[in-house]
Amino acid sequence: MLVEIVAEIDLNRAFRHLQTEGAGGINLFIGTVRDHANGKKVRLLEFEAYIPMALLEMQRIGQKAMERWALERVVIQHVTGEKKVGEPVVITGASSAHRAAAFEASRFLIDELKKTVPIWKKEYYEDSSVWVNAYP
Amino acid sequence: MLVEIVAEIDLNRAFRHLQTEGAGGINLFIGTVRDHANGKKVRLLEFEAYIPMALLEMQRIGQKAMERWALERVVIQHVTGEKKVGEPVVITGASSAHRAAAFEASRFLIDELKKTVPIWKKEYYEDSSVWVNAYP
Amino acid sequence: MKILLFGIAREIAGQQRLEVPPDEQPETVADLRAWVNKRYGALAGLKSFAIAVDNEYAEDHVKLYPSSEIALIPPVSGG
Amino acid sequence: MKILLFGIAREIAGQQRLEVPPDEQPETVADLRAWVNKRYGALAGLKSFAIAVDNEYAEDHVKLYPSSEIALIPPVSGG
Repeated sequence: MLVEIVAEIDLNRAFRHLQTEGAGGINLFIGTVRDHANGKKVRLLEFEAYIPMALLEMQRIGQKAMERWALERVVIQHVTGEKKVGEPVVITGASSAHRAAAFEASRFLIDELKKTVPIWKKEYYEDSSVWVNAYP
Repeated sequence: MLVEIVAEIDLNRAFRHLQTEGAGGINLFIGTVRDHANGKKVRLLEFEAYIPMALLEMQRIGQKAMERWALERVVIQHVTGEKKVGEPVVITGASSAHRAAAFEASRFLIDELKKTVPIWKKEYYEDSSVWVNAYP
Repeated sequence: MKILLFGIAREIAGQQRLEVPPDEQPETVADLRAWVNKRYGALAGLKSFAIAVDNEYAEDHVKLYPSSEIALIPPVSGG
Repeated sequence: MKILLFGIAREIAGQQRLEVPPDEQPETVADLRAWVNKRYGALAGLKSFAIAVDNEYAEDHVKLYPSSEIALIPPVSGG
């Protein structure tokens, strides 16, 4: 299990970790900065993490995926700091003998990450900024 | 739409193609050579393609995905030639504003590819070889 | 008329293409299937085979012309 | 007792951590929530906030100790 908080997403590192002799299918999900949100033009995103707890939560989620599916390996990488439009900010991935498990586990990892991992995103628009999801 | 038959899978090229300003989620599926099949140890795989028709079929599948989901871009790469255990042999991928469409489209692409694209795989074991799926 | 062969079909026939003699030219895909089954019985042992005409899967009723690019497609196994 | 702040909570409070005066030490997570709501009313306007104790989400009944690492977790938005 490769779980890390990084300054830059490393796609090749994630892929190499998932590559095993028993793997027939590898799924990678990469979240990237989209140019619009809430009808506004996004200029950049800033990510802040409660790093020790975020790493523990990411490991917990990875462990849960390993228990639920027959996986070879699991990857979760998340950035902190500022990211421009188009840049990757998160990778989740899983490898398995068969593709169904790899797809399902990778989806589970990103869905869970968004629910529980203590990382926060601030969106900067042309003329304002907002912490995503903070207010009702 | 990036559709190609290649000697070597190029993960970074696939990712870069999917990366757009409107994309928030990118899904990549990578098929790799597994070390066992039918209870036998696999030594290597050999892929043969009817290249012009395979490219047309891959484009048709990609087009279908673009019609079915709100996608930014689509990628299908497949190799021909010999590949060793662990090596990638196929990539399917899709980018979208939201992750659900990227996951579903990438899964659709690999499922359809395996059904209709005229590419054939020969598995070499320690002491024998077989064209996969040829006989009832 | 020539028929391209791939994968196990190429191996069974021991050649990359079949040549249909001028006096046996099939008019449709169905006729071609019948000709293949008669002349190359070993191919009938495959799980299935499809016929492609000009790079598209072709149903039995599709007409064949001397200029058509015809291929015999054994069960695919890419990915 | 110190409480780590992140994201919007850090911005609202204008500081990286809250210091609980010695005579107001909460005994449980529920007590801490009450203290935060009373002292930092603006935080109550958030959609929700969780409390983490020693790097784990903690329910209301969890006991707090001076040595605990306590953090206020506003709605997460990673990914």
